[in-house]
Amino acid sequence: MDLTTFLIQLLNALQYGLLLFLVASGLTLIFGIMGIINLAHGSFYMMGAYMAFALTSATGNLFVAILLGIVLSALIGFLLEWGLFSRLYKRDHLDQVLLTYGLILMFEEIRSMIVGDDVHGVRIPEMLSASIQLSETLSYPVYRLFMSGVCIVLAVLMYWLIRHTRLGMMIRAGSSNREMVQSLGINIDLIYRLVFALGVTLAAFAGMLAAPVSSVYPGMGNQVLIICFVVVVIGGVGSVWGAFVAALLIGLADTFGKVIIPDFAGLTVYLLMAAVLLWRPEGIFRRI
Amino acid sequence: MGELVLAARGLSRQFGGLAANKDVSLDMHRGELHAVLGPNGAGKSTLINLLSGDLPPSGGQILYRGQDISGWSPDRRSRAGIGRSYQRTNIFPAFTAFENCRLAAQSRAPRALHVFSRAQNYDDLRSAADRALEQAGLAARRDVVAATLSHGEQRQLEIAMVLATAPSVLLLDEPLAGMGSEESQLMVSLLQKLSADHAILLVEHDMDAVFAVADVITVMVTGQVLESGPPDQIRSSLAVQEAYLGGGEPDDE
Amino acid sequence: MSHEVNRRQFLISSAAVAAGLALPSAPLFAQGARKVRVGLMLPYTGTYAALGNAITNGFKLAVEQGGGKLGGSEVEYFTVDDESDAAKAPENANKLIKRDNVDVLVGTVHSGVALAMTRVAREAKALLIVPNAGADEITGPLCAPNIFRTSFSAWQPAYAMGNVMAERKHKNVVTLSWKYSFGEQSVAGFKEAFEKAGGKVVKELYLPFPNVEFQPYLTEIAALKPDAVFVFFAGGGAVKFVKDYAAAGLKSTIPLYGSGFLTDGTLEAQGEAAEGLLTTLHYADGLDIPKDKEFRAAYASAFKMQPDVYAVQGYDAAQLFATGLAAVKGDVGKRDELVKAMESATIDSPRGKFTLSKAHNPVQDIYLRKVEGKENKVVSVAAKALADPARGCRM
Amino acid sequence: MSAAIKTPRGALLATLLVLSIFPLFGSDYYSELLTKIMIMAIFAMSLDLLVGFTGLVSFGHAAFFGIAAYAVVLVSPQYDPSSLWLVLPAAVLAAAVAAFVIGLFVLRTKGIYFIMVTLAFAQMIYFVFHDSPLGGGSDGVFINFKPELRIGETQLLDLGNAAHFYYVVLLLLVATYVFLRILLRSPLGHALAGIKSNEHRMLSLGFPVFLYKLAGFVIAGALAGVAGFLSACQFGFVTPEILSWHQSGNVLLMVILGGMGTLNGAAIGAFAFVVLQEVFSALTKHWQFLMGTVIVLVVMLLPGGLSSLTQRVRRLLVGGGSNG
Repeated sequence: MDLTTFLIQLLNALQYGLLLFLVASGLTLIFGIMGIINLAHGSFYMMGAYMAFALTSATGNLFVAILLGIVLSALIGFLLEWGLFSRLYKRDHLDQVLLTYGLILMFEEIRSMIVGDDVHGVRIPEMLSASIQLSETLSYPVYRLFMSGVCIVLAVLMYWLIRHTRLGMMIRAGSSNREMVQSLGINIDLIYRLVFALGVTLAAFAGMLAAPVSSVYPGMGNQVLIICFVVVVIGGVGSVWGAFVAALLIGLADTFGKVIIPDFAGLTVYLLMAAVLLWRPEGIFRRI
Repeated sequence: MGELVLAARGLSRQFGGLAANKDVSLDMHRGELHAVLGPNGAGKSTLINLLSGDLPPSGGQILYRGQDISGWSPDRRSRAGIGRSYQRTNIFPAFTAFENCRLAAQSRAPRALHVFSRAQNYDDLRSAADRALEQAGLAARRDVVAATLSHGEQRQLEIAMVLATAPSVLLLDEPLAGMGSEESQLMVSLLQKLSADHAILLVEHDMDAVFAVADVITVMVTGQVLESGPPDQIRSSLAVQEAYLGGGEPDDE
Repeated sequence: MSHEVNRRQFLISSAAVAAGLALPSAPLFAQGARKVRVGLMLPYTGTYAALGNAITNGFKLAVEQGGGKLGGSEVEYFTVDDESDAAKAPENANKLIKRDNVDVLVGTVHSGVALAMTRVAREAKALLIVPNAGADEITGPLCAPNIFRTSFSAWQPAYAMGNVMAERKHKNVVTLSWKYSFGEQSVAGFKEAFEKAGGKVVKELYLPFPNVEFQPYLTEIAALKPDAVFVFFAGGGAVKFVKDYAAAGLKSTIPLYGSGFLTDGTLEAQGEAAEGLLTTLHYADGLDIPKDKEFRAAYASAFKMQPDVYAVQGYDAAQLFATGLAAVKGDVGKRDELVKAMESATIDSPRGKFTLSKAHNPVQDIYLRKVEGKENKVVSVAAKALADPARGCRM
Repeated sequence: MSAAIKTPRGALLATLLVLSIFPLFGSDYYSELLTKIMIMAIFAMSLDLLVGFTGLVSFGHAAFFGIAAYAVVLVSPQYDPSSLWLVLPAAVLAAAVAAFVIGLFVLRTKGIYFIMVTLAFAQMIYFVFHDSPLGGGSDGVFINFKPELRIGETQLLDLGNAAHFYYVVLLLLVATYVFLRILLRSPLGHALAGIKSNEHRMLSLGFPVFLYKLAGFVIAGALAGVAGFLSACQFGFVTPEILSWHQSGNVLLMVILGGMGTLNGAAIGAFAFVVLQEVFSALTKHWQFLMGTVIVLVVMLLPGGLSSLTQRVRRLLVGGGSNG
């Protein structure tokens, strides 16, 4: 592998890792703060992608579609928390896992009933459709760089939100002790509702952002779900920073795994996971 | 004085930047009841947790019969003979009082591989459990589900479970908390009886009880040992009076 | 409706299970002349749901055109959603064979599921018509008198493409596909023809199925700088690959060729990224075949959408079975005669007339197609009456 | 101890009776369906040992089921039937060893994290079989000849024979049930119950909790292996999908659906789950929507699972006099 190729592969790894972080960040937030393992996270990603498709077709503009989609998915998250999850906090984790398991099946079929089972594409907006020449044969689409940029901006925003805002403080407090926060007169129910809506929105947003590149197709949510779980497991419980590091590590392992040991390409990510867990059973970072 | 069983040497434990225990040393002898006094936040519970292995120390040593056990896990310490009770009742709520103690006794004779025999059929465990219940004054409540016992009875069960493991060292974290006066009385006399052939560490707020039963008292303030000695010495210590006894009533918790 | 009967019968039978009762294995609702029982085991949920529906539509269109009859017999349908889940395949196939006592089993899309169905059908001696799955084994080592296929083998379009690319003076080629048997068989078929014609496969790249993170492979292809690239992908993966390939700027420098379904049912999603791509398959748009025009018109009016290759395969599955049924006048008990009629049939397919090989795979023309707008326009016949070598078939 | 679960002897015996005479009267298809249900019941009971009795919510139990199934494939010769004496122990041992190794990793975590790590590890095993040529990759692999039981020259049992197979499964189901019942009354069983109730206290009482949990994990894995072995034998076909996370989710669902920590509930759950699938998939193309709805409803409205339903109904009929 010459240096140019190596650098391009590094870029590929980073780009994949950043997108992975964006998808997984919502999962790790909900997981860390509310203690819910949200198996339906992939479904929200799928939902976002389909929203991007349907709303772009309707409005003709991806950015408008994304804005509408954000509002819609936040609303969906809010309603789900209010209607279902908020009634389960006193129960075992298991019940929440199963609830989200049931939701996966429902969402997938609702998708089939509303949009059908065809594969669809979403157009890249005109202003981002150019490419940058990297080597004599290979160029890099601007939209992919744009995606990475958005992921970085969101990572910074989330870091700021959790570290430096009042909401972030409450979120951090809520994640450690629900009763204590409640006794301080903070409306923990509202915080949970917001966090859940935020998690759903992040997943859906990732789906919308990726839709022009990945296209939309049935079952796409299941594919991202498991890899997101690996991100969270490696990164550590509910740690956004951990998810960031883990996603980049996975991006590297996956990309270079495919190039260097193609016969075991599917396994490299899991070998990485096993190695991390051997070293730290609870992931690299344990808290937000 | 009996043999030195358990000793702390320069034990410390930090939480973040906060020193919960700092350079704590104390000795526990067989046949001696060693009480630890101190205001809330003095680090008494941390000390017990360090000794029992629930918390790993940040520094210092714990010697059990001359052997450094600072790195041992709680279960290993327990099997070696260091039993502890908890400040907050820590039992198996769905089991009967008897089963709580029978299970505790089973820990001495791990029969994990005896998959095909009934747990209830081991006479040695049954008698150990019954003996412990008897000692703690719970024999009459033997077959009551623990969750439905009164608070005081649950405290008694807490002690009975430790006794069922036949320990040589007892680390008791406020065993009298929440007990009625009659139950307290019973517990105090039990402690006196036990202290004959055990090494006991007692963290307790009930001053009267402490001065009545303790052979040695250690007073802790802000994670450090202020003074240690027989009850009379402590009672007359100016330092203790200033820092603690004189400074008004100690906190309840 | 037939579906209704299926359901009623099922509910009764499940009640029987609950009560621990015996269930007569003869059909409960047979009245008058015996209906032919057709078991459709296809994906109706999941990634391949659209394909399952197209095949079902194609099959039913053929029946409708026969006045609600197939080869002169009334038809009763039994459907099972195979979910493209191979783990459930033997059980689902058994459901149709043993529970519903179907006379013919039609399915399916996913090769892994189809292989399992083939095993079950061989064991149970049930008549099976495969309307899509292209795994070579089905009409290779697993061939049997009761196993038929109306689609293609992985080998066929890939082999044809090997010749096409050699003719187009490509010398060094890189291949890329998912790492599963269908992909590997496609690459093997391609390689066989291409290297026989003097070309060289420089590198065979595989990525785990159904992974769609293609970027590292595109980078590697760009570094290898072959004359051309040959790939096999389908469905959502095909869409993403074609778009990624174009976005990486490779399309203009290293021509991309594909076998099979790279551009089928996916053109709307692929957009201009697919424009001009060359692929080989046994069906194409713009065929100058009267049967095709008639079929397309009928399909469009019946289902309010355009047919695709999957619909054609379903349609032909019905036609093939109809030939057999007509020969035995609906008496499916005469299995030998039925099979004989089927294997010697000439199917008047929208793709052009085809016959069956000894291993029961279509001997058919493979078309070279070029993407123009939303169509895979036929360019030429890449291979005339191409027969699968049926390696390993002892029949 | 929570031995307050009263085993309805009569109901158990009646079920056993029905199961043992069913093939004499039922059609082939329903006998096979019942065989499958019994296999899933073994699988669900093995998980119940972890979830219901030890408090370990494993979301990766299908891994052991699948590993045993693949062991059958790898041990079976290509052109001859294998010996039951060899294959069954090999499959169970493979599952147990895998459970031991994975247990060393996952049992170091607790609670919600345990759920995730088991899921991730099972997925890792899934990819081992999915992406390596070991077991036919993503296409799966077939067993040409099913195992048989021979003594000398006489063939006693042929698992390729549906009737033989049915009774082997029934026998193993009963054996698993009895074994688990005995286990739960043993010192180990009591220790596991203690761990479920209060793991921290078990530790301070001197139980090497990790080892006990590992023992439970390995036993549950081995029993899942029994189910996996049977599953491989039933259809003679093994694909990576049998150890996918959906399978882990489904078996967890069976345990919950039936009511966990009762053993009988796991079996009831397996039955209900398979029958629901049968009924729904015959009703509509969008049957998974119905399945999802049922799951959501059970979770929201029926926390104790189906077996709590009988108690609820009874309480309703009796008039709330007893307090469960």
